[in-house]
Amino acid sequence: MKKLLLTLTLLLGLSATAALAQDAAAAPPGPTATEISTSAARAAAAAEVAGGVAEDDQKAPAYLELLESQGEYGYAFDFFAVSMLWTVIAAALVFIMHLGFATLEAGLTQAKNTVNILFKNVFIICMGLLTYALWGFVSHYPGDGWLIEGFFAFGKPIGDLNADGGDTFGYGGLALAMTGFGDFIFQAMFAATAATIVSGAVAERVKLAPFLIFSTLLVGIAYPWVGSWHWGGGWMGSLNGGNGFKDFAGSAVVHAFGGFAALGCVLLLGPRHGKYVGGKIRPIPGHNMPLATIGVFLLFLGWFGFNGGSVLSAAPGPLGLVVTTTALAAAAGGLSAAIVSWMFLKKPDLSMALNGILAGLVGITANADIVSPAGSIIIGLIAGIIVFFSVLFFDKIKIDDPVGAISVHGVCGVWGILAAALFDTTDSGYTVFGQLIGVVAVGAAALVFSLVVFGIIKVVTGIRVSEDEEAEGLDIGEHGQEAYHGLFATAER
Amino acid sequence: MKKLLLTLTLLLGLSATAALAQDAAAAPPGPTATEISTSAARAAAAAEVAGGVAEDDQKAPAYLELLESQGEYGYAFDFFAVSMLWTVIAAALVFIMHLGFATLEAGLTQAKNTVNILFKNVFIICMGLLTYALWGFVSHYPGDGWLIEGFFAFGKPIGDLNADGGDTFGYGGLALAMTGFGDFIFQAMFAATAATIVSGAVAERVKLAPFLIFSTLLVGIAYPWVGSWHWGGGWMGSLNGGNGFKDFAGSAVVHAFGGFAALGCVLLLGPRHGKYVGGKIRPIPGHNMPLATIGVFLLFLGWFGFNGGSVLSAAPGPLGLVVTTTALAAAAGGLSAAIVSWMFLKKPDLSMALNGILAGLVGITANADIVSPAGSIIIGLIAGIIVFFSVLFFDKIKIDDPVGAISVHGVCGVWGILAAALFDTTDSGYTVFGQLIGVVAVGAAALVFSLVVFGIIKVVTGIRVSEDEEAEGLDIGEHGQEAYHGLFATAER
Amino acid sequence: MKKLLLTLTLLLGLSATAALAQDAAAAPPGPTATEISTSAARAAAAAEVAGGVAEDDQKAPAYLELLESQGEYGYAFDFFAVSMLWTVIAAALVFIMHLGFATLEAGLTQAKNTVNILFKNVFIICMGLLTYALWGFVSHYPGDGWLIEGFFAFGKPIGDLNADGGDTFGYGGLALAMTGFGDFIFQAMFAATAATIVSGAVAERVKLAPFLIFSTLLVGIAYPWVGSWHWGGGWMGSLNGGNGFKDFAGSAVVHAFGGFAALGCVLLLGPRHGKYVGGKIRPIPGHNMPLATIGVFLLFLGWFGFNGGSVLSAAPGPLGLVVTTTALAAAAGGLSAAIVSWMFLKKPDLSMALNGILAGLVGITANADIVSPAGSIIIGLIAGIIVFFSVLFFDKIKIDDPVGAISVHGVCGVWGILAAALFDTTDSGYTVFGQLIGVVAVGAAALVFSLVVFGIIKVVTGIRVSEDEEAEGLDIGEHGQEAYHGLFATAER
Amino acid sequence: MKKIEAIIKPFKLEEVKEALNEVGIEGMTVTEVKGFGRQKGHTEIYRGSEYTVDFLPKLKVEVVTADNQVEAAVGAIVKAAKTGKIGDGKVFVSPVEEAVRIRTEEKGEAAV
Amino acid sequence: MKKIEAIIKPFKLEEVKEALNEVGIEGMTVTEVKGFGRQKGHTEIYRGSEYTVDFLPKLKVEVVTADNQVEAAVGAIVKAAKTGKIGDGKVFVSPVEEAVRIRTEEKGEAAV
Amino acid sequence: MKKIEAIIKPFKLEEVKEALNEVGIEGMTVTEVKGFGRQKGHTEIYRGSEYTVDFLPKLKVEVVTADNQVEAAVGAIVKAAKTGKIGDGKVFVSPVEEAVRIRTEEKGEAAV
Ligand SMILES: Nc1ncnc2c1ncn2[C@@H]1O[C@H](COP(=O)(O)OP(=O)(O)O)[C@@H](O)[C@H]1O
Ligand SMILES: Nc1ncnc2c1ncn2[C@@H]1O[C@H](COP(=O)(O)OP(=O)(O)O)[C@@H](O)[C@H]1O
Ligand SMILES: Nc1ncnc2c1ncn2[C@@H]1O[C@H](COP(=O)(O)OP(=O)(O)O)[C@@H](O)[C@H]1O
Repeated sequence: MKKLLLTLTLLLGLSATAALAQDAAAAPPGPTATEISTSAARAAAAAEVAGGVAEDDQKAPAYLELLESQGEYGYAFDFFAVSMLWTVIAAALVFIMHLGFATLEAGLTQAKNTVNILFKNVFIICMGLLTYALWGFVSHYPGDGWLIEGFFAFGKPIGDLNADGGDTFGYGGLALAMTGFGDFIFQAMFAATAATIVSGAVAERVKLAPFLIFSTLLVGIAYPWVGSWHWGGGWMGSLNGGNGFKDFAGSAVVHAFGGFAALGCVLLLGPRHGKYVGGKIRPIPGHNMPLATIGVFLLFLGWFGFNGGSVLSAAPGPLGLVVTTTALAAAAGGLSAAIVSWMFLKKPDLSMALNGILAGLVGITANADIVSPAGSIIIGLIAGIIVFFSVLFFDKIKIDDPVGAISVHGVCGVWGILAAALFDTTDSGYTVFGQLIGVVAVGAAALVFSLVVFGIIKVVTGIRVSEDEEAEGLDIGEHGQEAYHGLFATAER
Repeated sequence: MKKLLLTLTLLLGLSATAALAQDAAAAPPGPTATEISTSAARAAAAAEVAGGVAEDDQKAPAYLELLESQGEYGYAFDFFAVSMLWTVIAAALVFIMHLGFATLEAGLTQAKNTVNILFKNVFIICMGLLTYALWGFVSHYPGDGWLIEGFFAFGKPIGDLNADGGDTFGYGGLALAMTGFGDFIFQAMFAATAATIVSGAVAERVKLAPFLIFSTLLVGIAYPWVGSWHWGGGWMGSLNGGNGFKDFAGSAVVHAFGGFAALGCVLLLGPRHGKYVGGKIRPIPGHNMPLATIGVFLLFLGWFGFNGGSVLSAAPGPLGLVVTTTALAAAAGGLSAAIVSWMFLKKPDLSMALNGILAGLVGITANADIVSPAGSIIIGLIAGIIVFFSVLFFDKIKIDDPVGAISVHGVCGVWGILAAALFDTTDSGYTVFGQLIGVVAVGAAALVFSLVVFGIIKVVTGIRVSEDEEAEGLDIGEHGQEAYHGLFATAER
Repeated sequence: MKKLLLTLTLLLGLSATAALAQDAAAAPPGPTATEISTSAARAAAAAEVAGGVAEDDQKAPAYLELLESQGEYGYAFDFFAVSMLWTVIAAALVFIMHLGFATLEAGLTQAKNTVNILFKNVFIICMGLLTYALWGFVSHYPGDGWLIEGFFAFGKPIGDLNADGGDTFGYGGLALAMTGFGDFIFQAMFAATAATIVSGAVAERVKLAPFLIFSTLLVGIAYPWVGSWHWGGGWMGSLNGGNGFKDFAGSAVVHAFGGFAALGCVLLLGPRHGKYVGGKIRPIPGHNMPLATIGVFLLFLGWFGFNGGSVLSAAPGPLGLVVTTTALAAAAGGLSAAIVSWMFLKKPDLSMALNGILAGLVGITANADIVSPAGSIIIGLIAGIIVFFSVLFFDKIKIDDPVGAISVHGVCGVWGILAAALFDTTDSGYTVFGQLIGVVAVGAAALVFSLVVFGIIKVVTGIRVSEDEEAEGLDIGEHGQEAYHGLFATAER
Repeated sequence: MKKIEAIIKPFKLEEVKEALNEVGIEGMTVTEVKGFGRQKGHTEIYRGSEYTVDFLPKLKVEVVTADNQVEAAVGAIVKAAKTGKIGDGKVFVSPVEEAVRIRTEEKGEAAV
Repeated sequence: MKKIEAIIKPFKLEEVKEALNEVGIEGMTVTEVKGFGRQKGHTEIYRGSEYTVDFLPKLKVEVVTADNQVEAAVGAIVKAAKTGKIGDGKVFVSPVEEAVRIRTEEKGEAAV
Repeated sequence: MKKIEAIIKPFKLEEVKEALNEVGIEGMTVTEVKGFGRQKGHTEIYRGSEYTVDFLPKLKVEVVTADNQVEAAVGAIVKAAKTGKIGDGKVFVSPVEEAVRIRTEEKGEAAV
C-alpha cells in the first residue's frame, strides 16, 4: 500500500514539474496558440447546448446576429463578461457541493468512521482538481486530438488558457461564453463529483489507501474518458438519429457514471458487518442528522451552479428556466419521498425526504433546459418515489449502500435521461431508446471500470479493512484520529 | 390526520397534472402570451422600487433614456442579462436562508426534537416552492386579475414564463430587469420564509401533521394574499398619502407576517411543559450552539440576496447602498444585543448576540435602500436592544417562543417599518402613521389567519402532542427516528 | 474590565451619533463631493492591479481604449454593472469566511470553550464592520489625506459613497470598477479577517473582555494603518525598484498581518495548561472534526471571493486565471500536507490536510494573478509542506497555537509573498529582496503592535483566565452558557 | 452506610433531587444510562427500514448515605419518581463499607 | 440478591442481551464507560503530534438478580462476551440488600 | 475483594490513573457522571434568562481489587485527586463477592 502511495506521489510530482517546465518554456516569449483549441469537436459540443438556447430564443436572433457580425466582438464584451462571471460563480457553487457530500456522508454513517469519510472527501476534491489540470481536461475535451476517434484521447497538463487573450468569444463562441480558465475550473469542479459519489457507497469498510488509488484513477482517467463521448464531442453525438444524446448537465455522464461505479465497488466489497443478519435487514442509523441535512441543503444550493452553470452562458431565458425546473424537481422529489415513506412506514422519514430531494435533482439534471415547470414537478415526484423503492430494493438484495448513492445517482440518473425524451417540450427528436443506449453505455463503462480496476486492487492489496477494525471504527484504524472528543478527552490529557 | 394528509397529497397531485395538461396544450404551437402579464399593477409595483433608484441616479438619466428609446433594447441586453443573473444568484442566497433557519431552530431546541425540526424545514421549502408554482405566484402578483380589487386574487399554476422570449425588458421593464422565471424563482424562495418563521416558534410541542397542513395553507394561500396588498399592487399603494407603503424587501410582508402568524399559533398552543413553573421562567437551553451560530451566519449571508436581490436589477448605485446598510445594521444589532445582555445579565450571551444580528437584519429590511450608513447603524443598534427586551417580555407573559421568532421577526419587523419613515433620506413622504397602518394590517391579518385556521385545526384534530411524547421527544414520537446515534447505536445493532 | 468595556461602548455610540449628524448635514441638500475621493493614491493602487490585467489583455486594448474614450461611459455601463455585482457577491463570499473561521476554530478546540470561540467570532465580524465604517475605510485608503505621507492617516466615518451617482467608472476608473459602497463593503469584509486569525491562536485561555478590546483596536486601527502602506498607496509603492510591492489579495497585509499579530499575543499569553508537560507535547485534540472540516470548505469557498474579488472588476481574463490558480494551490496544499503527514506520522492526518488547504490558499493569495497553473500547483505543494513543519516547529518551541494560525497565516503568508517574486510570469520586476522587505515590515508592525497593546492590557487588566476557569472551560466562566446540552439538560430543568 | 442506586425516567430527575433534599440528603451522583426491561422499546425507521430499539434512556441516581437514612431516602425516591406507568424504574440498596471525602479525608458517615 | 456488573466490548452488547434473555433475565441497565487495563491503548495523531489513548470504549451491563440466578447469568455473559482477545472485560458480583420496583413498590426479588 | 468507587474532578483523571498504577493497580473503569453536593452549581444564562445548574461534571473511577490493596488504592486516589477545594469528590468502598475475567474465565483475585 505504502509503495503504491509513494509511486502515486512521485508521479504527481513529476507531472507537476513537467507541466511547469512546459509552461516555463511556452509562456514568456509571447502568447502561443492556446493549448485547448476551440476545435470542431468542442464547437459541436457547444452547439448542442446552444441548440436548447436558440430554440427558446427565437425572438432574439437579431441581437445574436448582431453580436456575431461584429468582427471585434466589441459591444458583446459585456455579455461575455457576465457569462464568464456566472461560470466562475457556478464553479464556486459546484465546489460547495463537495462540502455537501462530505457532511451528508458523514451524517449518514457512524461516528466512529467520520474522520475517514471527511478525509476521503478532502482528498478527492484536492486530487480531482489536480488530475483534471494535469490530464483530465484535455482528455475530456480532446478537440481533434482523439487517439481513437470519438472514443478515447490522451490527456496532458493544461497550459496558458488565456493565450487567446481571455476576453472574447474566441474561445468557445456564443454558446460557450467563457474563457478557457472559466471552462476549466467549472469542469474541474464537476470532475471530482463522480468519485465522491462512490465514496459514500463504500463507506465504513473500505481500506483507505486502495480506495484513494481507485478514486484517483476514476476521477483522473475514467471520468474524462467516458465524459468525452458526450461533452467532448465523441460518438454519442450520433445517438437519437443524429440529434445527439441529451444529457444537459450530467444525469448520465456525472451521476449515473458515479452511481454505477459505486455499484461495482460495493459488489466487490460486500455489505458492512451486521447489516444483514439471518436474512433480516438491520439498519445502521447515521450518527448525525443535522449534518446530513446540512449536506442536502448545500447540495441543493450547489445545483443552482451545477445546472444553472451548464447553460454555459448567462443567457437569461434558459437560465431562468433551468433554475426554476431544478428547484421545482428538487421540491417535488423531497415531498414525494416523504409522503411515500409516510404511507408505507407509518411515519415520515427525514432520511428519505433528504434522499428524495437529491433524487429530484439528479432526475432533472439531464433535461432542465427542455422541460416545462409542470414537467419538472412530475419528474421530481417520480424521482422521489423511485428513490424510495430503489433504496428498499438494494437493501433487499443485500447491496449495502450506506448513503443510498446507487439509488440516488445511478437509478435516478437513468430516470433523468429517460425523462429527457418523455418530457421534452422542444421537439428535438430525443427517443427513449436513443437515450437508453447512451445511459447504458455510460453505466456499463463505469461498472466495468470499477469491477476491473477495483478488482485488480482487491487481488493485489485487498480493499476491505479487518473485521476488528470495522468494529472499532476506521477513524482509529486508518487515521489514528477521532472525530469527536468530549469531556473525557479533556480530562485525560 | 392521516386523512387530511392524503387529501392534501391528492390535491397536490391533481393540480400538478392539471398544470401539465394546460402547459402541454399551451406550449408547442408557438409562444403564446405570457401567463403573468406585465400588468399595470406590476409595473406600478416595479415603479415604486425604481423610484428609489432614480433618486440616487440623477446623474445618469441620459443612459437610462437611451435604453428606453431603443425599440429593440439591443444594447441594453447586457444590463438585462446581468440583472437577471443577479436575480438568480439572489434566489440561491435566499434559498440558503432555509438551511439557516433549519440549523438555527435545531440548535436552539433540544436534541430530542431535532429530526422533527429538520423535517419541518425540509417540508416547508419543498411545499412552499410547489404551492408557489401552483397557486401563490399568480395570486401574489395578480396584475389586473383581482377578484376583489386591490385585496384578493385567485392563484393558478404558472405557465411558460419565457413566452415573451425571456430575453428583454419586456417582462418587467427597467425596474424589474429579469425574466418571468427569474421573478418567479426569487419570489418563491421568499414565500417559504414566512412559514419557516412559525416553525421555530411552535417547536418542541406541535403535532406534525396539523402543523404541516397549517403551514401549507400559510405559505400557499395567506402569504401571497397578504403580500399582494403591497407587492402585488394592491390597496397599500394608497398609504402614506399616496406615496405608498414603504417595505423594501419585506420587514412587514415577510417578517412581521411570519412573526405575527407565529404569535397566533403560540397563543393557541401554549408553552412547553416545564418552561414556566410556579411563576418562574425555566430556560430550556438549545442543544447545540455551533448549529445555531451556523444558522445565523447563513441567514446573514442569505440576506445579501434577500435585500440585495430586492433591488430587482443589478443597478450598481442602489445595490451597493443596500448591501452596505444591510451589513451594518446586522453588525450593529449583534453588537448592541451582546452589550445589553452583558450589562443586564453580567455575562455576554451568545444566544442573544445571535438574535441581535437577526434583529438588525429584519430592522433594515424595510428601508435598506433609503437610509444612510449612519442611519443603518442606528436602526441596527436599536433593533438589538428591542430584541433583548422583547424576548424578556414575551417570556414574562408566558408566551413561549423557543427561538425568539416573534421578537425577531414580529417586533423588529414593525421597527423596520417605522424606521423607514424615521430614517428616510429621500424625502419620499413616508409617515410613521402611514407605515403603522400598513404593518398593523399585515400583522393583524397574519394573527387572525393563524387564530382562525390553526384554531379550527385544533378543534378538529388537535395541535399538540401528548405530554408523554413531549417528554420523550418528538423525534421518536412523530418520526421514529433519532438525530444522533453514538457508541450505543453502534453497539446495539 | 467592565469599565473599559463601557468606555468602548460609549465611544462607539458617540462616533455613530457623530456620523449621523455629519451625514444628516451633508446628505439632503444635494450630492456633495464623494467623501472618498478617487485620489491620485487610489488611482495608483488601482493601476497596480490594472497592471496585471493589462499585461494579460494585450489583445484587447482597442476595446479598453474605446471605453475610455467615451466621455459618458455610456456603453461601458454594463461592464461596470457586472463588475460591481461581482464585487458585492465577492463580499458575500468573504463574509462567509467568517463562518468558516468560527467553525474551524470551534472544531479544533475543546467543547468547553465553544461558546467562547463562537462569541468572539460573532463579535469580531460585527465590531469589524462598524469600526471599518466609522474609521477604518478612510484610514485604509487615505487618498491624499495622509497625516504622515505614505505612512499614516486618520480615519473618519464614511459618508454617502454614492455621492458621485454610484453608476459610472468615475469612482475608481476601469481598474476599480465598482461604486464607493461596493468598494467599502468588500474591504470591510476583509478587515475583520485579521482579528479573527488572532482569535484562533489565543483560544481556550484568553480573557474575553481584554481580547475584545485588543481585537477592536487591531481591526479598527492597526489593520487599516498597515494596509494603507500597500493598498492605500503608501510607501510600499516604492519597493521592488519602484515596481511596487506585490501582494495581490493580501498574503502580507491580511494574512501575515494576522499571523504575526497572533504570534505576539501567544508570546504574551503562554501555552494552554497541560499542553507542554515535562518537555513533552501533549496534543489537545479538537472536539469536533466535522465542524473543522465545514470551516475549511467554507474558507475555500470564500477564497473565490477573496482572491477573485481582488481582481476589482469582472475582467474575464484575470478572473478565470485567479480562480484557477487559487483552487489548484488549495488542492495542492491539502494533498501535500496529507502526504507529508502520512509519511512522517504513518497515518494520514485529517487535521493536517485541512491546514494544508488553507496553507495553499494563503500561499497563492499574494500572486494568484501572475502565476501559471503549474506555478500555482507548486506554490501549493510547498505551502502544504511548510505548514506541516511549521506546526511541528512552533509546538517544539512551545508556542501554543490551537488552530495553527501562526503557521497557516503567518508563515505561509511570507511564503506567498516570496512566491510572487519566484513564480511571476509577467516579468514585473518583483525581487525576493523587495518582497521580503515588505512582508517583514508588515509582520514586524503586527508583532510590535500586539506586543505593545496586548502587553499594556496585560499589565492593566490581565489577559488570561484563572487556571480553574481554564480547567472548567471558558464557556461557563466567561459566558455562563454551554455549547451542548444533552439528555441531561432536558432532564434537569 | 448504604448505597442507593435508582434507575429513573430522565424527566423525573428534578423531582427526585428535590425529594432527596427534603429528607436531608444533599449529595448524589447521576449517570446517563440505557435501560432494558418490561417496558418495551419502540420501532424506529431509517432510510426505509424498520428496527426495534430496546434500550431506553434512563438516569441512574446514586446516593451513599447512613443506614438510618436509607428508608427515608428510598421512600422519597419512589414517591418522586413514580408515574405509575411501566418503565418507572428500580431502586437497589447495597452495602458500603467505607467512604472518604477527598477534600478533608474525613471518613465514614461524616464523609457523605 | 446480587448485582452483576459486566464490562464488555461495545459490539458484544446485543449478544450479551440475548444470552441473558435466554437464561430468563429480562431487565438490565447499560452505561457507556471507558476502560483501562491490560489491553493497551492505541496511538493517535493530531496536527502532527502523536499521543497515547489509554482509555478504550467499553459498555457496562448491570443486572440485579436473585441469588440462584447469578451463576447462570454470569455464565451466559461470559460465554456471549468472549472473543478470546485481550480486553474482553470482567464480570463482578456484589451483594444487594434490597430492591424496589418504583411503579408498584414491590420489594425484593419480585422487584427485579 | 472490594470495589472502590471514586467521584473525582474531571481534570484529575490522569493523576489518579498514574497514582493507581504506582500502587500496582492496572485496571479501572471510568464513567462520565454529574455530581450534586455541597459544591454549589453556577448560574447560567440563556436567551436573557438566568437559571441554576446544580449538577457538575465529574468522573467516576471504579476499581475492583484485592482486600489487601484497598487501603493503598484509596490513599493513592485521595492524594492524587485532592485540590483542597470544595467538590473534590468522594471515595466509596464496597464488597465484591466474585470477579471473572471474561477472556480466560479466571475467577477471584486473579481476575482483577
Ligand atoms: N434486573 C434488573 N437489573 C438492573 N436494572 C434493571 C433490572 N430490571 C429493570 N432494570 C432497569 O429498570 C428499568 C425499568 O424497568 P422495566 O422492567 O422496564 O419497568 P418497571 O420498572 O416499571 O418494572 C429498565 O429500563 C432498566 O434500566
Ligand atoms: N481492577 C479492575 N477494576 C475495574 N475494572 C477493571 C479492572 N480491570 C479491568 N477492568 C475493566 O476491564 C476491561 C478489560 O480489562 P483488560 O485488562 O484490558 O483485559 P482483559 O479483560 O482481557 O484482562 C478494562 O478496560 C476495564 O474497563
Ligand atoms: N451522598 C453522596 N452519594 C453519592 N455521591 C455523592 C454524595 N455526596 C457527594 N457526592 C458526589 O461527590 C461530589 C462532590 O461532593 P461535594 O459535596 O460537592 O464536595 P466535597 O466532596 O468537597 O464535599 C458530588 O458532586 C457528588 O458527585
